[in-house]
Amino acid sequence: MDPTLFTQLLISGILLGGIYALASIGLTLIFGVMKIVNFAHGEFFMVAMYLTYWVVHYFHIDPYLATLILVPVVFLIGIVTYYLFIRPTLSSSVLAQIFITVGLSTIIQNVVLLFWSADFRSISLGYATDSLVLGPFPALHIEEAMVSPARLIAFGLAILLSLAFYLFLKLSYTGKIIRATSQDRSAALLMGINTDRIYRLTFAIGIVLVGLAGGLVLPVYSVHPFVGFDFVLIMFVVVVLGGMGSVVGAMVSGLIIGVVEVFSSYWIGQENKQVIYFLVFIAILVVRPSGLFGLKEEEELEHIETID
Amino acid sequence: MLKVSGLNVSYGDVQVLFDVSLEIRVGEFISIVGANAAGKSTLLRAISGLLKKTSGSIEFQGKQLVGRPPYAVVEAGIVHIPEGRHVFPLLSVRENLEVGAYTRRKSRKDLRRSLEELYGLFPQLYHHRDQLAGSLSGGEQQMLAIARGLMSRPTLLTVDEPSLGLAPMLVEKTFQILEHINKENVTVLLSEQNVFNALSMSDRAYVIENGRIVLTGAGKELLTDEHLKKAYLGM
Amino acid sequence: QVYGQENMWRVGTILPLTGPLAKNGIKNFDGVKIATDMVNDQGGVLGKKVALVSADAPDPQAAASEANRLITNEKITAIIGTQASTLSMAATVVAEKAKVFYLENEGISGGITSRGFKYTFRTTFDSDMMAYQMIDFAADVIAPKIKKDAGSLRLAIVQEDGGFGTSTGKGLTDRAKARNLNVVATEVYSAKTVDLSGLVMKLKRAKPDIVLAAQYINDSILFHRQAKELKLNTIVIGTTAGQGNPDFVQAFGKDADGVMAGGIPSEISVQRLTAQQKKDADEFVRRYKASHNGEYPNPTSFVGFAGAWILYKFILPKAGSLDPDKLREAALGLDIPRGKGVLNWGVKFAKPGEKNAGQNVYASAGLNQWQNGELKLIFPKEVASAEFKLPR
Amino acid sequence: MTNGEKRPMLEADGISKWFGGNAVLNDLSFAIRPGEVVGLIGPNGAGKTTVFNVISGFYRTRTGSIKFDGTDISRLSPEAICRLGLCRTFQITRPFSNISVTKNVMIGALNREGSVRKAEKKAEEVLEFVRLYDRRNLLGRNLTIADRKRLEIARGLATSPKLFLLDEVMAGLNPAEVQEMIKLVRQIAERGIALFVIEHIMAVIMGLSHRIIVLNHGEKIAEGEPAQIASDKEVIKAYLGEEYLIAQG
Amino acid sequence: MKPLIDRPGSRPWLKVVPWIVVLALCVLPLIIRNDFYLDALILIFLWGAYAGAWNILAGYAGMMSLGHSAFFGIGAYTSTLLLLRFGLSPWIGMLAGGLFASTIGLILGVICFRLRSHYFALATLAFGEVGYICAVNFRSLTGGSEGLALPIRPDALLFSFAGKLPYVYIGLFLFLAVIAISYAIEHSRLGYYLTAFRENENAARALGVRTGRVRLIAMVLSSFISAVMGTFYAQYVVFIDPSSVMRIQISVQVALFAIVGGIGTTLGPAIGAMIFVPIAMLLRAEMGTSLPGLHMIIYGVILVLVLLYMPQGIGPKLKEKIPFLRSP
Ligand SMILES: Nc1ncnc2c1ncn2[C@@H]1O[C@H](COP(=O)(O)OP(=O)(O)OP(=O)(O)O)[C@@H](O)[C@H]1O
Ligand SMILES: Nc1ncnc2c1ncn2[C@@H]1O[C@H](COP(=O)(O)OP(=O)(O)OP(=O)(O)O)[C@@H](O)[C@H]1O
Ligand SMILES: [Mg+2]
Ligand SMILES: [Mg+2]
Repeated sequence: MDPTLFTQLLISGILLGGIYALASIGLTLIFGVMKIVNFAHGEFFMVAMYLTYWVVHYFHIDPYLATLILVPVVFLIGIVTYYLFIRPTLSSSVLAQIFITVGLSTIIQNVVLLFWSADFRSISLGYATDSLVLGPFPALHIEEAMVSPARLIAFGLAILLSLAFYLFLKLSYTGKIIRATSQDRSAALLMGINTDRIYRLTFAIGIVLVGLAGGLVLPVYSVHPFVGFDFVLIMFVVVVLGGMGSVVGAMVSGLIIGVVEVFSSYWIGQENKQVIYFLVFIAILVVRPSGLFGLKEEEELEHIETID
Repeated sequence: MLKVSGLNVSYGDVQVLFDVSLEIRVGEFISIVGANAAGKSTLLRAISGLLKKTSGSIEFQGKQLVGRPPYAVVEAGIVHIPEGRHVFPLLSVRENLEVGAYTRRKSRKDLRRSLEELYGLFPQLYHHRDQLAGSLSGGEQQMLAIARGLMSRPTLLTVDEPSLGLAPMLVEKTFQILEHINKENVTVLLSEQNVFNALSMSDRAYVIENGRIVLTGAGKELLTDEHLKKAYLGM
Repeated sequence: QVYGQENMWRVGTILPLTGPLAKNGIKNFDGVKIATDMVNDQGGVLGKKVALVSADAPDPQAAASEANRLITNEKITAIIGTQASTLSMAATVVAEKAKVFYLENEGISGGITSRGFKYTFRTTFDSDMMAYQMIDFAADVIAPKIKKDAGSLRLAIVQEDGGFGTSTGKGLTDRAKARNLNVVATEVYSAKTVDLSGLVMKLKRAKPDIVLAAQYINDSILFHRQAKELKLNTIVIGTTAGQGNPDFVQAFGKDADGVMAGGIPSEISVQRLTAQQKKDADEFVRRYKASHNGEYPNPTSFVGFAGAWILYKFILPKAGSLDPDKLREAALGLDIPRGKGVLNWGVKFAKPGEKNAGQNVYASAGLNQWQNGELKLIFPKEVASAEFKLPR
Repeated sequence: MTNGEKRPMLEADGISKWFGGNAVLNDLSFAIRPGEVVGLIGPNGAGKTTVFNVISGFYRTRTGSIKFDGTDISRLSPEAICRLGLCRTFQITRPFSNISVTKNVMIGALNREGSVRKAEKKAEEVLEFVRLYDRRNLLGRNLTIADRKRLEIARGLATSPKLFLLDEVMAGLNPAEVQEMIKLVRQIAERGIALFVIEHIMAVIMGLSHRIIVLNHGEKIAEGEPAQIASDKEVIKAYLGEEYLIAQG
Repeated sequence: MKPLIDRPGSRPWLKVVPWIVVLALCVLPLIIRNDFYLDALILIFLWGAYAGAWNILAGYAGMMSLGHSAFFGIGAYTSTLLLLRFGLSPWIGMLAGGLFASTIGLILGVICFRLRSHYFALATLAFGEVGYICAVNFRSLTGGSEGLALPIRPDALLFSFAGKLPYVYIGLFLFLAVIAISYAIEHSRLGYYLTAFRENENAARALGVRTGRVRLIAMVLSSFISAVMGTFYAQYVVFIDPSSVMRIQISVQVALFAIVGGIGTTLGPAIGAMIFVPIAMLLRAEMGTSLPGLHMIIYGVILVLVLLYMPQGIGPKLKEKIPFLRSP
């Protein structure tokens, strides 16, 4: 394959993967700690895009700045959602939980439709969307390669956030508490941990993370009430592939999915690319249900629980 | 120190504890014995705040505990070691212990000191400190569960069937440790099926039957009680 | 939901007002509503005002169900719809079975009028008409401007894989083949995708002079963004469903200039209209702007308006009643020359037995181009309001 | 079947099991004869439950063979092994939580019975036998530990096993309840069902077993009659502890 | 709190109640005679039966599929294509579609043999999407997104009727048939085995239940019936396209009906469809166009409330609240 083309596809794939990873970190956290499959996750992504859009629209500030300003608002949304919809279902069956989030997603989509109409809104941000041209690199036979700053920013933040989160969960005391709660809720209660607070915190952080993702991709995508749905399936693929609860897994599998998607859309055809990654997804699930980066020990220990 | 009076507990519509009252003084070693399903675990769980449908009064050092969430109970100084160990399987032994010190998380130094103390008490745990708790043997997990409970320096430790499923050697060991802890001024409330061992160690014991306290007395005395011999010791 | 009282002409509408198609469904409905208000303000039809009984049809099953409800419960005998072809396909079947007059005003799939239905009429052009014009424009107008002859022109076709893209893409391909044009790439993708970089790179490699794109709004914005990111510089003819939408210019501002959109004529070209028609057209634009923050009407609102207008101004007065058979006869009897109807169109429906029975054969697509942030009608020549400008 | 009396019904020959890099069972061999009650003891983590998991088909042995009634079962699935007449209970009881006790047992009984109705009858018989009949309408999850253990036994019995593996069915019972359970186990043995029993309560295992196998670190460290085992130095060191010796006097 | 006791009841006179209900259902369409309400009935039967099929797998076997639209779509496309290409009667096409779907279901079941709970749900979700994409992309076969229009030539042999009544009765038949099948399963060896598998797979295996086989049987049955309902849909609406028979939303909706009605019970899915199909239709009709999205918001809120307050479903809740209904 022609090195220029190859490089470009690789760059595009990695940058796309960065966006996927960024969008999925929050989901994997909620998934991993609370064992809740949040089908409304895409809608929070959408709401964050809207909020950023409106702030940019009315106050004419930079979208990246707007995204940061919005963190407390999104956090609050997370808390409110937790109290209204998540906390009452913590002890319900998996099914009831899933379908409450399905209902929630219907509600959010249509409330947004009602208030903000079905128009497709986007911002144009010169500096972030004019590509940087790298090259040529004659030694590598690469003529030129384009990098979109907006995507680069999203990618960089994805890496930063997932690393920071990994370290937070691994090393910090709160991280340990979160992990402990995710493994055995009643034991955590007995250690004097206010698990309700941990769940609330986890859920809200998850929503903030997806909110950040929504704001950061606004220069790249347009927002409409149903945009969440375009992303949510990919988020699930990324999360399961990476291993539920593994932020680093989400990062790496986001990149894998991004690269696979771009290359397969070039070679096999844009219309079939989803088939490819869904099949890859099913295959990996079947071969390794704990995901690529789910702890191997985790798989084995789970086994102990199911067979003495 | 702990005063339970008129405690009623239900699961759903089914009442399990009826008007239970008991009293524990500082430094005592108390056992609760009774048949299966008598309500021993329920009593301990009610004290630790895990159960919702609870009425009556549980007073601990003058504070009313009924209706308070489990974490408040732990903060008050009561730690419950549940039946079935419940260690955090994917945390290392050390991390398990650190989480155990949650109520005293503010002071790093304190935490390290408790950790060292407990490693001294449980050398095996020190040996396995970086291993995932889920991969420990049953006995070791039981040790860990007890050690983890002690990390928050409780004034009252309630223990539910610590000897369940342990090999004879470990059963001995577990009881020795409980005795040792008690000597270090931790009040112990123990629920055990291993009635003989439990009673011979206890200062006092309560016998619970069908959710009611039917008998109480000094541990050694109860060992010779005819009814008890028949019902629980199978003699 | 009923707007109006007893003793009115009760006309049904079926449009997607929720779900992913809501954007255009709502805009189309806005057009229909304005037409209704205008006709009522002018004294109604034959002295009786028009009442709209509207229904929401987010998906085909809902479309069929709602058609059913309108016909059975609301006793509706004339329905205007449906914006999307697949919804139309399901709703028209119900109407046909019940012998109810059905006026399609935006669904462009050929399938709608190829089933030999007796009560289904389409006021707008079909996908072939639109696609043919896009190809013809490329070959006949653009090629000379870029100093190429039609034979050496390199065309690429990009289509989303929904009903809209598929039928339009088919038309584009057929026409290119018929005219012996050189199609260097045909790319199909899902409108729900969030990445088109592979597709853009493929196009870039194919080095087309002109890209013909059958896309919706969201994906057209994505496509142009990624084309810009990856520096694919080419002339693009999209459609009014995508590139011609106001949201498109919102996203790109000045960068939209030069992009073309085939399909619904973006302006009502007034030269050939009678004074009354001019007044009506201006009135429509005025009312639309008044209710939409001063925006110029969205193309899809145009066709919504046009469909309703044809019913109110031409068919209903002639039929004198909402009896489906009378409406049908009135419709079949119409022959309004091109340029004298609405939207520069004439009205003449293909007769039963003819190919595409019920299709308005005088409808025609137009080609629009963004110029200085406005969508100008540049083709066909007779109705154009601006000259084609070669994009930089 | 005079000949069959002596021929072992279960023969494990050189079985081993690894998890990751650790051998949990290492080249273990033993046999059980029809009608026999064999005890299996050893420290926590010695591999006792793993032995059951291997025999009953939940784990595959890496090496060696397991023969049951002459057929090699080392590659068979748990369900196939159960159908051959080898059934096990679980150390951590696994009742079917949301259905009644009777239905729990019926699922075992359906294995042998032609119809649901017959299975129900059999289930009731078995429930009476294990003295759970008066709880037959409770949901599985509402049973107490002791009753769950009985339910485990009842379900297993309903499959009409020839060899029954009991994994710590007395753990968590008080001495009086243990006595009752022992009675039940004896009755099962009297029905001619061979038993392979894991238990930590020495009095129980000594009283019940004809023969005891002692496991440590996945290896057999002793095998023999109860009295022999109780005085075996190595067993005392690895399992019973010095105190036991003192307690025994 | 679920009832503590699962008691096989004994009130013989209650046995007639189901038959009275069936009779009422048979007579009802003759009284209604309004196409809109008949349409509603047909959709209730359609969704009720389809949800029943889903319930066989998800409710009894505990394998929550979120890709059931694929089977529905396979049924719709198979019979339609056989009709359009070879003039084969959809009555036969219905069986063919069922067989095809159950083959695919079997294969899927074998592939996903290790997956449980969330993982199975997500794998089937992906599978459903693959089905959708295939239907869109195999344009030469399926007509892609433009869909396939079925001829409307009333002919009983071709499963095509002028009025709604025949569809009502066919729907009713299928609806009752699925309930009967569910009832039969529940009271058969298969039902016990499925329950055992759902409750605890290893315990079931230890008791000799061939869980692998049992699970596949549920998969096959469930996909077969789903496909049959797909054919019914195609014949009734006479237009199919990937978005109307293969969409993810269909999988979600069918699961939803079963769950709000009461998953794992004989009548739950039917109850769910009986309550929620009319609610959705009424909301859309009454406030579909007053404010865009309002009816969906209300629908969503109702759904969430039901799940918050009756997580085990409406059916079981009714049973609990109305003593009369207990133990049929
Ligand atoms: N979560 C629960 N839901 C409903 N009932 C319960 C629950 N936990 C316990 N019970 C019931 O409460 C009663 C007392 O149980 P408890 O566990 O307190 O007994 P116990 O004395 O600890 O017995 P054991 O020796 O078996 O541990 C029993 O009848 C039991 O079935
Ligand atoms: N699935 C598994 N994965 C990894 N290790 C395992 C697994 N199952 C068992 N083990 C390990 O194998 C060893 C033997 O376990 P096993 O359950 O057989 O012990 P046991 O003799 O039954 O102990 P106990 O008396 O405590 O029940 C233990 O160290 C255990 O941690
Ligand atoms: Mg207990
Ligand atoms: Mg064991």
